[in-house]
Amino acid sequence: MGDPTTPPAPAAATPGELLLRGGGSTRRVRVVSDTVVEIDGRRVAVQVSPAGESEFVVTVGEARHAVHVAVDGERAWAAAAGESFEIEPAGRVPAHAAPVAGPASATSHGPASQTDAAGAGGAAGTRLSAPMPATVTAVLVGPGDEVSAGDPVVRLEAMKMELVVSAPRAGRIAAVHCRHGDLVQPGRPLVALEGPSSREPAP
Amino acid sequence: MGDPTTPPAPAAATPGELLLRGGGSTRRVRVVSDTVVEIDGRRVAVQVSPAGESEFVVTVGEARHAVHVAVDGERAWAAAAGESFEIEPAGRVPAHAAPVAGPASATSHGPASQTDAAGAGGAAGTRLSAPMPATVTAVLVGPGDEVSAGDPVVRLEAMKMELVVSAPRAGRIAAVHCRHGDLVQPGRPLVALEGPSSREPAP
Amino acid sequence: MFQRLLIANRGEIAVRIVRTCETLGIATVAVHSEADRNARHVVEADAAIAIGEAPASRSYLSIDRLIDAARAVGADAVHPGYGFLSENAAFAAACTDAGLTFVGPSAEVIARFGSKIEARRAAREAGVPTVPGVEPADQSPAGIVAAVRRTGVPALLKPSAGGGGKGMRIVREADDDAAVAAEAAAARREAEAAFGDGTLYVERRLERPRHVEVQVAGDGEGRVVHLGERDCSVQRRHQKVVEEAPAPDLTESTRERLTAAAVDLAEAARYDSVGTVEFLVEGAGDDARFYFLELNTRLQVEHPVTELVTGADLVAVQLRIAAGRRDWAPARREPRGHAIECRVCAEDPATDFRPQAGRILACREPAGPGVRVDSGVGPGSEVPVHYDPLLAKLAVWGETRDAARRRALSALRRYVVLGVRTNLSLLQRVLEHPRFARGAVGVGFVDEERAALVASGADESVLAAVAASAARALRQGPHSPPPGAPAVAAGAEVDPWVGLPDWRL
Amino acid sequence: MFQRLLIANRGEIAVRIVRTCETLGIATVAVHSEADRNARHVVEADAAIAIGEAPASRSYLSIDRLIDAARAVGADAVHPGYGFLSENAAFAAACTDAGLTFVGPSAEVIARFGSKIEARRAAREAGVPTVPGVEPADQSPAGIVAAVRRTGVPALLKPSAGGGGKGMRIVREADDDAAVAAEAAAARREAEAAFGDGTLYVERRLERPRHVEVQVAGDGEGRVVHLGERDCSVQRRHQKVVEEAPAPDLTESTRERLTAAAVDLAEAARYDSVGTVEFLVEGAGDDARFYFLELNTRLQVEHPVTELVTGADLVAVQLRIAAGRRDWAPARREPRGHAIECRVCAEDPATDFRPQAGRILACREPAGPGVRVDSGVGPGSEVPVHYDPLLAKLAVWGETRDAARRRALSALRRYVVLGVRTNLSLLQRVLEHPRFARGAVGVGFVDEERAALVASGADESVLAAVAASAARALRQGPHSPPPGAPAVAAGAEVDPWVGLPDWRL
Repeated sequence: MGDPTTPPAPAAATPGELLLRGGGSTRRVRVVSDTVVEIDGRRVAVQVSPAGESEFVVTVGEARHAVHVAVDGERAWAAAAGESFEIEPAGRVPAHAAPVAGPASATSHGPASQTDAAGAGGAAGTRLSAPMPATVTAVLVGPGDEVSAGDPVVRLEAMKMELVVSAPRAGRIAAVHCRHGDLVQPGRPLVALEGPSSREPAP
Repeated sequence: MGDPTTPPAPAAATPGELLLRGGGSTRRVRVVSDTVVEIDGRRVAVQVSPAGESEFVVTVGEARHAVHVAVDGERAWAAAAGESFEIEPAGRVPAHAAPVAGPASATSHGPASQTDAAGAGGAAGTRLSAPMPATVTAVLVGPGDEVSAGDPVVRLEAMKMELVVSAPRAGRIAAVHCRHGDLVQPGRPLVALEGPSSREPAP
Repeated sequence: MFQRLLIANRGEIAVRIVRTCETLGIATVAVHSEADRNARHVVEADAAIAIGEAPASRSYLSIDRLIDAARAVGADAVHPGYGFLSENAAFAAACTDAGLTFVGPSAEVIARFGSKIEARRAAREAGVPTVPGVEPADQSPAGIVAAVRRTGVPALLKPSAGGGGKGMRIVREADDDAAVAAEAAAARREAEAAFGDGTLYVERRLERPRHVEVQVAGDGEGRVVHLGERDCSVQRRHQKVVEEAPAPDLTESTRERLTAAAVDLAEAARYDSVGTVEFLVEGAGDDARFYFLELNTRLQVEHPVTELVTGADLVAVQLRIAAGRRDWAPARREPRGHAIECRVCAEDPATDFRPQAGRILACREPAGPGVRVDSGVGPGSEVPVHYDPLLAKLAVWGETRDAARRRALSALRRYVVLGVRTNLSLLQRVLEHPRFARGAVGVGFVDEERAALVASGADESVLAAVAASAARALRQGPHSPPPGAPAVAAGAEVDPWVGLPDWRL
Repeated sequence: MFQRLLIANRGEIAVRIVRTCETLGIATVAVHSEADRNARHVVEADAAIAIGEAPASRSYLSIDRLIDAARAVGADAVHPGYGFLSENAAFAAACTDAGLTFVGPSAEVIARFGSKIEARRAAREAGVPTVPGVEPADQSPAGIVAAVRRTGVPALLKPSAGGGGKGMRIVREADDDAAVAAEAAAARREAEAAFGDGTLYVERRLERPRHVEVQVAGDGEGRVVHLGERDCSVQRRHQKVVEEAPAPDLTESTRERLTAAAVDLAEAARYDSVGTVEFLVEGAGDDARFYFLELNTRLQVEHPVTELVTGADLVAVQLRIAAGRRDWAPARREPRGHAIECRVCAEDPATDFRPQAGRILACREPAGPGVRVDSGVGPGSEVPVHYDPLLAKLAVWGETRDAARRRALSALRRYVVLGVRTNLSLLQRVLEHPRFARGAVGVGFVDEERAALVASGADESVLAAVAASAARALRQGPHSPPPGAPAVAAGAEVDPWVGLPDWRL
């Protein structure tokens, strides 16, 4: 588990802990009971009343918020005070919720790469996967190619926009998992990168 | 089962038969398959495509309708072409869906009585029940009172409007089930009427 | 301007008042009965306070509880909305006594125009013609019967304290004393239930008049402006159901006489808020006659049509006047284009517009160019049995009356409310009706055309589509799988692209 | 007028065109790709026809398939919307050849203004100033590099065939040939993908200009009117995100010079539809300078703000001109009040506005006074990966700019889209930003203030409320029981009325 961009896995999934992703950051909130939640170690009293379909009115101290919630499997989406959040139980960090890695791209559209440690066995490699549903418009590397950090490896098009998936570090292309024209879904592996890592591999 | 205002019970609930209530009338439609329905003995080809949440686009010959559906237990509500319908399997005629009985009221707000055959045992009586959620503002009869068809028996108030429940036929008040101030729900019995019926009682 | 406004009302008007306060930076506090704990207006306001049990007499009509609530939340002003206590002088006075600004006219003005006798006297003094009528000093059945004889039939029995058509009864036979007394008793009960005052007023009923009203606003210092007129002739149970601005088929000279009469009356009264002068109009052309009906000292349900054609925000105007602001008058008042409002009510036109209660299972409100919906409900809302059945108002704007009419029809056709019966279909029949499409109709229109208006517009293909969809939804249970999920597509059109387009009507 | 209109587009603009057709009595036919089989515009139109696979090149950009579809359904006219083939002269010509009326200018006018060179020439001939720039005859990387050197940096590389900011790239270093060539290659690929034509135009980039455009309409016989201007300076990725009308902080004399220049150009071109003349404005006061940018020969995304202040229905104007009606000109054109539009997009501002795809689980669009939503989605809609991420447009009207701004904020706060990330929060940060609140901002505004605009507005109390609600909803599963159901109330406020009001903040 040596990829520098993968956040450390939580020690153990605490029941009642939720990750709230919104506005570019992810916060961890522990729901202690129906009327208490804990944020950054501070306990906050809440009062939740249902109101309409999938809607709640929540009183938190002096503030009062209308919250809309939609449940999608084990995840939920919610909106309150004009802000939206994706919510999931802590301890479950899917590929597409991990922070985006890699050096800033030189183009105006920023980095598009998405990396995670490859395989359940913890092989000392990095898998670059699709950050969103997209079409592969160019595969710029082949198996065995050496790449430097920042080198473009795959070009994607999504919603008329070009996204460049770049190598997050130097290494060698172990495998290419996509080809020109593929429609790829989020998390779908595009290429596997192996070779020297900038950090010690995990035991 | 001799109440003249109760529609004859269907011989047997035909699977796939639905009652559609809307615009003051109730129609019976048989859903033969996913692509065929039968109205008044005539078969009509339909093509149903889902579109959005609880919404369908249905093609019927040259016409095409967006249909919104909401399911509520064994009943459903649906809207299409600006019209709304309450839908339930045929063979199940709940009290509040039966046609309204009784002579037209002399007041401007029309008849408010709601009758159905009393009890599961088929006693030769008629139960007058609340047509909608309402507050009882006056009970105008007592047990043993003789009433004529059209006589007011209970006065209700709902949404600031006065509703008069009248006797659908002549008879004797067998029992009074409500009192002044009661908040009554639809179908809740108000009074039971017994005595000579204008039709032969059911065997 | 105010810091915190208590909204002493519920439903769509409470939500609508919240909207204006959001743009003015005024915090809002909703009040709610037990039946409205989860209601839309409670969710939309910045804060909410419970004020009592479901019956309005123990919540929305309780002056004491409302004043207590306003004090408890630290409100500096109270907006009464329409209905409930909005035209109750005692409530306005109680607010003032409690140090709260009542957003409406002074208690004196409310009291004067709340009395039909006083209102008619004021109109006559201002030179505005009135309909023959009387509030009998003897309010016994015999007194009402005698008054009907004096006024002549057809006559209207109306709550003296009321407005909005509630509790109104028509008497056509002056000689049937028992029938007149029965109607009077019923009218009195409804008046008491709705306004807490059973006093009746007896008025000569004009035959086939139009209901035209003028929106006025004044600052109590004699400055009065009008914002044009509205036609509200489409009524059921003496209550408006479709309204429009400007009034169709009024000649310019009649419009000028009418608005001038309204301004004269408001000026004479030193009217000090937003209000509406209602008239009945008989005849057409430049010699149309009009009669003062009443001056409603509150926001009107149908105020959005005036807002759509003038651009004024009438709630903002009310708040500015109440706050003593000099800049209260809307910048523009001349109408542009045409607006039509349809009241969407939980009622069943097929059973004489009987109000409906229940839970709204699904609710899709139309939107888009020229379409405004002021709604007090949403998916999952409960419609309680205790209050007015108005759910929402659809108000549309168009460059011409016919453009507005067609736009309203298009919006009504896609307006979905499931779970309670509504008048949505009837509203479409009204707007499609040739008499309405042609122009002005009289107040008897709905009664005269009832059969056509109550009819369903659904043909066999609609029934077939509804049955097929409902069968599928019932089989799937309360919640459909996502569209496009493979299981659902079975039997539906899944033709791949095969060169020639797949033509779906 | 037309009998049946094929709408050669998708999303909110296809729905919006349906709305106008409903008021004009024109039957509409939607087209759809495989990805859009259940899309909103397919549901809203009177009929729908499949035209191909998900990639736009094989459906919405396929002239042959669209013409085949129009013939198959018996359409007599085709509306192209914006984007896709709306500014493609070959499509307009193909419609005409097939006997269909193309709702837009003639192919000749489209071709002339579709060429940046021709458009600039036309502007110069009409006496309208232009920004220095060139379409290099040599379109090779070397040719583009040379053109950048000639024009000077900063320079913009733009698709000659395009519009709407798609495929635009900034070059700041004229000396880094490789970097310029790389940008040119990327711009060319995007241009080809979006417009089917990779030709690039190189233009000098003005520093901190405002984007102001004038809405014009003409009948091809030399009669041209303008409907005022719009300010569209709030842009991200060179695409507009917030627009308003009128443009703030323009002096009356600058506004007159600007609109006169637009009318001059359209008159000289014998312009024959609705169109928009875009300018960059530098400086303030009466001596502000403006430069012609382009003439968009189609309906603009942001046309609703013009509709809100003038009352005109621009789609109706397009249809009337296309149908050869003499009465095409809107009755009123002078602006009243102020309008602001916010584009609601499926994109993630936190990751450089990356477009998002997925299923919309819940969707609540705001409504009420002064609020208009033009939407292409609803609950359950799929947002495909293949097309523009615009979901809907919120357009609000207010008596003043600040009233409109506050109303837009209030509407955005209650706008709920769950299931895909959107820019709703960013739009609120834009409208709240002191620079935007003060008045006109330049086109660099979003980039300059990005950190503040991308920040979440959620404090700890919002996080706590969201976590508590989500926990409850996750426990209950995908569908909550009805509100007020006894099981739900456990732990929530259930205080009975006990004399003193139950104060809930």
